[in-house]
Amino acid sequence: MPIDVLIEGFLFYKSAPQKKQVIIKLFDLTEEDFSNAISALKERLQNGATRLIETDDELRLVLCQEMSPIIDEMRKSELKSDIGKAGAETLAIILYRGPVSRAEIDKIRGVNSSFILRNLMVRGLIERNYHKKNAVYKFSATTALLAHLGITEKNQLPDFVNFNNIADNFSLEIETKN
Amino acid sequence: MPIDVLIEGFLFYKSAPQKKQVIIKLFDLTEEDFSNAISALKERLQNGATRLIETDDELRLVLCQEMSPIIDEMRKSELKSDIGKAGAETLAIILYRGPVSRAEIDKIRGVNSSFILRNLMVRGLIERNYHKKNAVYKFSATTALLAHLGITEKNQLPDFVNFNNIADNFSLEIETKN
Amino acid sequence: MQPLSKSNFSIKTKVFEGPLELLLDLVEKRKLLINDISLASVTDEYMRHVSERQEMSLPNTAQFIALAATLLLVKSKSLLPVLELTEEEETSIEDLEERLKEYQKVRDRAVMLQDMFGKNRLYAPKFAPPKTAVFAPDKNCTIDSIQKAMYEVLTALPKKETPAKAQVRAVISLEQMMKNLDSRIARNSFLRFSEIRALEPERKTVIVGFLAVLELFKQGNLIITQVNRFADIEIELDKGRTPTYY
Repeated sequence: MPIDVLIEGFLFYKSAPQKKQVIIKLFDLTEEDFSNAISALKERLQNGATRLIETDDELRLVLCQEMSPIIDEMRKSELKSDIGKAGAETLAIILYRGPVSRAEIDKIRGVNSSFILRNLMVRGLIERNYHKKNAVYKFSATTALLAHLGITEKNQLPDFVNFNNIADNFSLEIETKN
Repeated sequence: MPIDVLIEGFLFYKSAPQKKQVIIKLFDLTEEDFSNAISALKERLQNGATRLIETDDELRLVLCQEMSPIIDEMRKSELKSDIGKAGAETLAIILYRGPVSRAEIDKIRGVNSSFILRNLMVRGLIERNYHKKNAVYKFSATTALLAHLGITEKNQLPDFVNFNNIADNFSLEIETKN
Repeated sequence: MQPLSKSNFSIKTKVFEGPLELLLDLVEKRKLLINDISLASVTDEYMRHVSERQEMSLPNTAQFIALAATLLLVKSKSLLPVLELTEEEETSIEDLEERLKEYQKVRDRAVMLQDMFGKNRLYAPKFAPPKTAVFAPDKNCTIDSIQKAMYEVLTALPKKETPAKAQVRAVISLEQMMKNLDSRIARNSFLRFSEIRALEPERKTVIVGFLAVLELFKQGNLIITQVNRFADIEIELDKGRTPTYY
């Protein structure tokens, strides 16, 4: 595979700035191969929607300038739009059961929640923290959300014990079934 | 800006599957402009590291297949995924005959599929949509399913065209009977 | 039939999730095409599997039994070509063949999919959480809506399945019927089919009864007389031989 494609793919996958030295080592490149590939990539991307940003020590794939006004507009309307029924359900599970892993949210809802979780994170309603013990990310409500709801702890939520009992029983059942 | 660049930029920004209908509305496109842009985009991306996955109603930007071993290597700690026999059968029906209702899936497999369907939804491989016309829920493949199979469109499945020709008679029979 | 212990069963027999899977396995094991002849030839073995399932109360037994009824129709037709089937029965046989062919195609595709799955993944970009999230609640972010949403989630949880026990008991196995018949004939040494019929309210059980008679006849345990078509069938024990089972 051409080196410029390799680098583009790596940056696309990571969707965050990457150190040049990391890339050079990862793909075992000479300085020359690397800088040729960077030029080729910049050149090729001109026809598309993404551009390569190069700093002294980093590379990053970003959207082209011309898209900025459109994206700004979109971001605004996204934040104004409703989180919807799926969003409300996911938020409820995180409030009542948080910190809770995506796997458990998915099991309770019966569908995959990854994109909804992202949306709730972008809106500052939930946050995720890495739990070393189980090596998973767990989601919980942000303090801003709790303040907005007017509670300080999750057990102040209505039907807190009852709802959690039902969910616990279900998790147990699923566990034994699998 | 060319429509294919606009769509690419939108998908890159969203970094998640997007409904075709949403894109058409957002950029105020005719069906024809849209499908031309999709073809142009697929064509242009061939030289780079990304590909466009297209399901019946969604689009998503992903990495090309050639990058797969490299990313596999980077994520090697993660478990290899398996779908099991029942899962594979259910996916086969949904991929080759979808969108299909649960009743149709049950009839073809000869067993109740609700447990396995829930499982596949939790994994994000299939999704359930309400079809107003027949007043039933139907299951269809997600971009994640195609991505896991290493294909960008359903018709890249082995024997895809052939299967559907024969299956048509069968589906008629089910419908007249129910 | 040999009594099978549980451990024996799991070693010797594949565990089949559904009836079509079992039926297809039986047909393919004999390298046969799917048609009425092959279906008739695997009926006995199919019935044996089903009665084992019943004894072990495995899941989906009701579905296995439902299909057994159609298979028994296929078998009776092959044993007794003059047997007239209703239009509904004919359709159910054709339907079974169609379904089995369709299932075969699906199963073959499934094997391919299982092989492809996860091998050459097209990776989506990793998710990078926003560094600076704006706080943007909507109308769903109130205690009331949250409580309501949680309530809806919990009421939509799948319910525990209760297997349909009654349906499972409804159809008696061929083997059981043969035993019953044999002891009744041994007691009376003469029986009319109409008598068997009168004792069995279920249509499916009548079919099983009829097949049991044919099966015992084939094994040479019975003498059967039918004076003319549609007349009652007279069944006598063949005293010349000792009854034997397979």
